[in-house]
Amino acid sequence: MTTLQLCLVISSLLFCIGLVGALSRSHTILVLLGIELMLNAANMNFIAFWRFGASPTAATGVLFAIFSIAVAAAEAAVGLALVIAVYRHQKSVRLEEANRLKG
Amino acid sequence: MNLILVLIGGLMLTAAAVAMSLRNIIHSALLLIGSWLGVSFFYLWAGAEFVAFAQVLVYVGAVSMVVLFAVLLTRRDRQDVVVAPETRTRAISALLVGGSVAGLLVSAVLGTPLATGPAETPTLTVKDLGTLLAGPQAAGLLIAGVILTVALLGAVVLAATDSGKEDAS
Amino acid sequence: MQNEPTSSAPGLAGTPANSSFDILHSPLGSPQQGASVREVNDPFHGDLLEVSMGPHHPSTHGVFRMVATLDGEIIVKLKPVFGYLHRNHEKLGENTTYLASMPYTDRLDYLAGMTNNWAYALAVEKLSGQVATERAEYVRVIVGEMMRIVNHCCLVGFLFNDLGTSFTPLLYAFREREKFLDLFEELTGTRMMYNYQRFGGCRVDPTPEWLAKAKALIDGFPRFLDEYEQFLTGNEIMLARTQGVGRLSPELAINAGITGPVLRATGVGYDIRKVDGYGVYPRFDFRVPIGDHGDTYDRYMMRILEMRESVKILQQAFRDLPAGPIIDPKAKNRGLRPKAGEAYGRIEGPKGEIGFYLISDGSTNPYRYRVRPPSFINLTVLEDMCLGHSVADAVVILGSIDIVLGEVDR
Amino acid sequence: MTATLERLPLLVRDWITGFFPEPVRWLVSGLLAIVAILAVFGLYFAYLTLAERKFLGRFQNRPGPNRTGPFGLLQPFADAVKALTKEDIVPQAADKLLHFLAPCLVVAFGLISFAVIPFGRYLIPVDLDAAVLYFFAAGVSSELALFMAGWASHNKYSMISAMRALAQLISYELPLLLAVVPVIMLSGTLSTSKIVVAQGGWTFGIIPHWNVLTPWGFAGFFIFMIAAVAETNRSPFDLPEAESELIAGHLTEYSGFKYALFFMAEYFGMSALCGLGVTLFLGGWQAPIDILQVVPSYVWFMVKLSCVIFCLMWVRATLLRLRIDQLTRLAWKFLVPLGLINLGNAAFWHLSADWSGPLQIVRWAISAAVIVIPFVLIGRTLSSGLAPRTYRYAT
Repeated sequence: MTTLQLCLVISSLLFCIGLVGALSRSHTILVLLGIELMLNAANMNFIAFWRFGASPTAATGVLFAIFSIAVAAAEAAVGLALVIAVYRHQKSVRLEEANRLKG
Repeated sequence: MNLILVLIGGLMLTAAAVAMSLRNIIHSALLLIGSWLGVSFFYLWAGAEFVAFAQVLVYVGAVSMVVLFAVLLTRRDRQDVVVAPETRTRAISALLVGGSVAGLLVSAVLGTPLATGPAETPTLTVKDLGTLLAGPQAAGLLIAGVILTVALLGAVVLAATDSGKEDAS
Repeated sequence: MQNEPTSSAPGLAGTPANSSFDILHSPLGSPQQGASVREVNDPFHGDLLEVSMGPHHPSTHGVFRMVATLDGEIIVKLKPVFGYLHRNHEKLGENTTYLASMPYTDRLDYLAGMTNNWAYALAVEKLSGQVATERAEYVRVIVGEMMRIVNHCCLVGFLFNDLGTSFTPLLYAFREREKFLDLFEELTGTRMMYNYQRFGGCRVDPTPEWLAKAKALIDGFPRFLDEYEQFLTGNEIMLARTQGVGRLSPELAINAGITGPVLRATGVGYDIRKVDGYGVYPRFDFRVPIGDHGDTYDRYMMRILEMRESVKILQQAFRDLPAGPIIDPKAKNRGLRPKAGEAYGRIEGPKGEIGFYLISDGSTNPYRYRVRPPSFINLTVLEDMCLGHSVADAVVILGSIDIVLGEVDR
Repeated sequence: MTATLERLPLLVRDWITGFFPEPVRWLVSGLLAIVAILAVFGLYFAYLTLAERKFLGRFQNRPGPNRTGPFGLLQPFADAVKALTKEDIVPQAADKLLHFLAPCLVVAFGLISFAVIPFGRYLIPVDLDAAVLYFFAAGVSSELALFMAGWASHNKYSMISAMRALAQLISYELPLLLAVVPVIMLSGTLSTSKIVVAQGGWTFGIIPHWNVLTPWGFAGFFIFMIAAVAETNRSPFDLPEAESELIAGHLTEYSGFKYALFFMAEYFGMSALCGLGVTLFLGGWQAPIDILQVVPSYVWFMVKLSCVIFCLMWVRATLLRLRIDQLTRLAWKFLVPLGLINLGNAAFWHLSADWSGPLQIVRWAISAAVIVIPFVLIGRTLSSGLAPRTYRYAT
């Protein structure tokens, strides 16, 4: 197993932990955190390929990771604002109960 | 070399797995911050200094704060941060899906012959990154800026109290 | 200008007895209690947090407790709880002779013992028909106005401490207060528990040296005030923290029986020194400052301006102090048996109207002895002033009312 | 002689590492740096507490601690003994693990920020390429520890304090970063050592080229210091532990040594942030006048650091505490807009770098106007409606 493959295995496992979390939990914030984990796992791949990939001189991997972190920040802000808005209407943070679009 | 990687990976994965199975959300969030720190250690190990610090700044400094705030704002009393356990069917099915995806991904990674480059760390200074971001990638930078601004505005609009309507609901 | 009193009547959330009953039977923060509060106050959205501020909280000026219900940091309900320092003062007064009650009155408002003495002496003098000598009346004005300055120094210093300074303004104010306390010690023998007034006069005559020292101190005092105001009155954080905070409407203030600087800050020009004209006050030229907004800033400024007026009164008193006996030689203090009847003596204390109501049945002890404590009555509007403000403001508002728990609980 | 003094710490390090075989020398020298920081700043912290108490005492017309040792010089050690021997009380309902972790983490985060501060010409523990970013990454974590402390105590005051700590962090991180960005922009680097080098040199041998002596640098330093006071939770922004409102905030349920750790962390954080301020704006270890370079650079750094910290003590002795809404309003409506304007100002300064002669005066005037006018205007709107009043007298 090369180092690159080891990196990729770790990131895949992290992705799956995030996936299991997002699927199994019903607390909205935990689901969001699971999705954040999956995003992080994807980011790890960019860096891993940049570091061990075929052409490390191209900084695309790092740049992509930076953009992806920026987007993740935006996603977290909007997601949690949504959680608060939903909570205000439904008085609950359980996903199953947030099944109406109309408050 | 790989030992360090395995250690970092182990820390990160354990923290994430435990976080996802805990019932106390505050503990979950704090453990996840540990996991994010693990990811930034990985970046440091891989030589991507800037990304590592950006990761800490954004995830530990900003996202975690917003998460903790959201947890505190969406609870009625202290006991509320301990959530009820999920149903068994749900947990089992999620584990099955996650396990199968994991198996699929790992076997795919191990089965694919991946081209690897030179062993030494590629040098990428902050200055290089800045030149890249301001030059060839300027469009991306601008778009990211616009996305962040829009997200900020959207978040404010979503979370702001509409005091007028509140009495009706 | 004024906000309307929101919910509870000025009569206030429960007598002390009721409040303590509530505390004993509902452990704070228990889910049931929280739930009931939420139901009671459901017009407020969001989740409420009930915080018990006190009895051992650094900013409650003693063992006072506020049960505050918070929405975020905003107070939606506040219940003052008194009684932790109850000493049975009034019952003691009924079981001791008239003179023996005099030292106890020092312990009411222990930051302003002299004015308590004076009000009590006035009540007994009315009851027994005695009159203080001319010189004693002037000395009473001197020590009373000095007491007012001492009390206001304390208040202003503690108010700034509540506003979050690290003791600096407090210690500046206390430096001045120490000088006055030294003078009081020289005159009466104690720094805070004076036992100075007697029926028909005062206990000891101030020496000319004492008077010279006191006059020098008073002449220098405006300089301290100028310095203090220059540093603090115009400070932007001070303005932002106090202006518009804790407004009290004149209607509510009058209905609730508020007196003293807290009342005058709302714009009501009621000062017993002018209204009753007790003692020799009509002979002095002084003004009564009044505020327009009734907020914390006005209450602070009332104290500062009153200190300046006190200085004016004191200078006139030193100038006009007549010679003569300090106490009427025929005055009866020991074994005093006033004729059956009743009397109410009140003066304008530093905190408001301090009054003593006495009923005599002809024996050596009063049949009924009742105190009208300004701190306690001013405290009754605390909730109305605090509603809609944050926890930080509640502390400041409480500080600006100027309470002394010895007087609130008696 | 001067050169020897300047290199003295390095010589000592080389002498000690000389006892060890070649392969572990890097490890030993790294450990030495850690030990040196712990020792120097541990002692500095101890005497900072004494100095603060002494200064506060002088500001308040009292002598301050003077009973332990000559002039109270042994007071910090007496305090340490007292803190160590006190009973450690953990509330029964507390989240025991977090309650224990919080003080440890807060000190750890406070200490790791020291790694990138250049203490002298040759004294920088780790010369990172992205040092400024590292510093902020380390700094944001400490507020998280405050949240943990507040949450774990299971006390309502601590809970409110934890919320305040978060709100304060989110509000003041932005102006802090905005104040730093112009420096990075004009130095063209994120490395703290290079930023200090870029501020070297003197005009006529007496006017140093420090960032604080330019209009944008002065404004940046001003914003930076206000935000730094808020970041380190010091008066007048000490809302998380506001003793007159929240008793001691997140510290309410801490006692003994854990309390001392928080105290230590506060001073470490303050030293580190002020150290960064000195590095970015006050020329770091550079001497103020050319001929004063005979004094070793690390001495200059510590002198400047102590001066800045003294100013913070002065502020603490003087000002009132803000309310939480006023605090966040100050950040979002005053410091952030000013920081953004200052960013543009720095860009102008950069673009007009080759102006000379009378144009130099024009450059200064424009740059000063760009920052002073918004300062006055925004300041006026913020404090509108607030003014000392005149009073009537009853007739």
